[in-house]
Amino acid sequence: MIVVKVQTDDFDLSAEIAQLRHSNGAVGAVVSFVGVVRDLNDGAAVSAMSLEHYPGMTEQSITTIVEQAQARWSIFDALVIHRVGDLLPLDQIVLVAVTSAHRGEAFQACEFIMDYLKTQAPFWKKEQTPTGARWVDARVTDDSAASRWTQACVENNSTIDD
Amino acid sequence: MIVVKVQTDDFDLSAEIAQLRHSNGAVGAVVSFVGVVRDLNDGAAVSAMSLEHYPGMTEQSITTIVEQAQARWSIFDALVIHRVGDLLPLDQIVLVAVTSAHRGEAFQACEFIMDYLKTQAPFWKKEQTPTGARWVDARVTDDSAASRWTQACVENNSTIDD
Amino acid sequence: MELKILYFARLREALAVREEQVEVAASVSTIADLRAWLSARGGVWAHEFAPERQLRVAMQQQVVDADTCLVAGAELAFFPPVTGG
Amino acid sequence: MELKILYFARLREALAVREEQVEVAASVSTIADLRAWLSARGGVWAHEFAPERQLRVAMQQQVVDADTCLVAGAELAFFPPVTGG
Repeated sequence: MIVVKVQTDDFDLSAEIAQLRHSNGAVGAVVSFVGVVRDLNDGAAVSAMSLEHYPGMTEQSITTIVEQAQARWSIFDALVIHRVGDLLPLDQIVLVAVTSAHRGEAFQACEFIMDYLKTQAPFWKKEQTPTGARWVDARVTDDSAASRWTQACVENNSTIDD
Repeated sequence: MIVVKVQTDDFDLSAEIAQLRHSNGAVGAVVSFVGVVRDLNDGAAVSAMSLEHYPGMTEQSITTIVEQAQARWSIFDALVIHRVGDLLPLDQIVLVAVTSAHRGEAFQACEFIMDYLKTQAPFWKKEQTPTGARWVDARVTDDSAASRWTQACVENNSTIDD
Repeated sequence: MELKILYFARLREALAVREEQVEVAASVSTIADLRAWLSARGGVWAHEFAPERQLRVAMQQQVVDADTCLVAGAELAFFPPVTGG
Repeated sequence: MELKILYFARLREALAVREEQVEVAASVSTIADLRAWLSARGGVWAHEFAPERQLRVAMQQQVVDADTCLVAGAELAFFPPVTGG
């Protein structure tokens, strides 16, 4: 089972993990990641944060990546909760939880999903700092974005009927 | 900070993780592993389980491995709770939670600590199955245990004053 | 060809546009063409869509490359590199 | 040399001993020697400490190898491969 939620409300880790544990007696391992608002980022104190996303694409793209994880590793269920809206330092931002019979698969799938969330899922953070609000910069290493705009036209597989 | 607890009582994941999150505003990532009693193991239905350990050695050996994880990765705090005594299917057995600024370090340290717990920490599981009670077999792949008993004497570093 | 375009985060703020419906000529056939077309509006548009600016583009809610062909009626979205998680 | 020996899990049950104090001769100087000494008790001891049985040993609560020298007064522990986590 795949559950993806984008919500402003906080989540309760115990309740979410208990539900995953109780859904399947074969679950031996639950690996979870919780992302947290830090009070300091790139050298500036952060007093608040707001998160924006692309409704529709977010849920669809996360579901797709979780399906990829399920095809790649022997995992049972995956739960992704990503908060949007206004958050404060120490608040929970995101939960990714994966269940499996044995731990290795769940560890790998959970980290795989998080890597996707960090680099591909359409969320954007804006921080409040003493010098004003600022959009958080992506940790991009030498992205060749500019060069990608200079190539020839290739037929795309997707259509508007997808 | 390192916290290691061996206890019969269950634990509350939300409360434990909240404490880790709130202890340090620099925490951006919390990776946690929860081990769960499965209702089926090695082909037999499991109706109950009991866990035995080696008091003293357990806590000391887990603390040592967490210190190794702290030396190896940039992590903040680590919490290990391992239950002993009688457990039922779907019950939580163990929690390993690690905090860090960024996710990669916490994922690696958490899995490292779990690998140690599984292969080195002195815990033993006994299962109740329809055909009676049985000690769980370790997943040992071609352990060369027998051959290790045939070597010459080497002075050990530890003394009884350790 | 008619297209719906969404803008997010820093880009939405800089352009002061969240969403628009546009009609482009047949010569605008790829994502790169559309980017150039938007940049040609000048001012803040020229700045934000300059080739050196890192932007991601989605068509029908899937990330696409610069050389992807535009599909009539599609929902396009331009946004900065993502920072979730 | 006097030693305290603990047994855990399947081994504790098979031997029906949880803990004992033993006095071994000077010729018993390594972990391997102690294992052979215990095996020489015969019966279930010979069975459980047979060379092909997988056992772990700790001295002063640290896992040690067969060739480790025994330390007088130490706490030894014999146990099957661990199955926690």
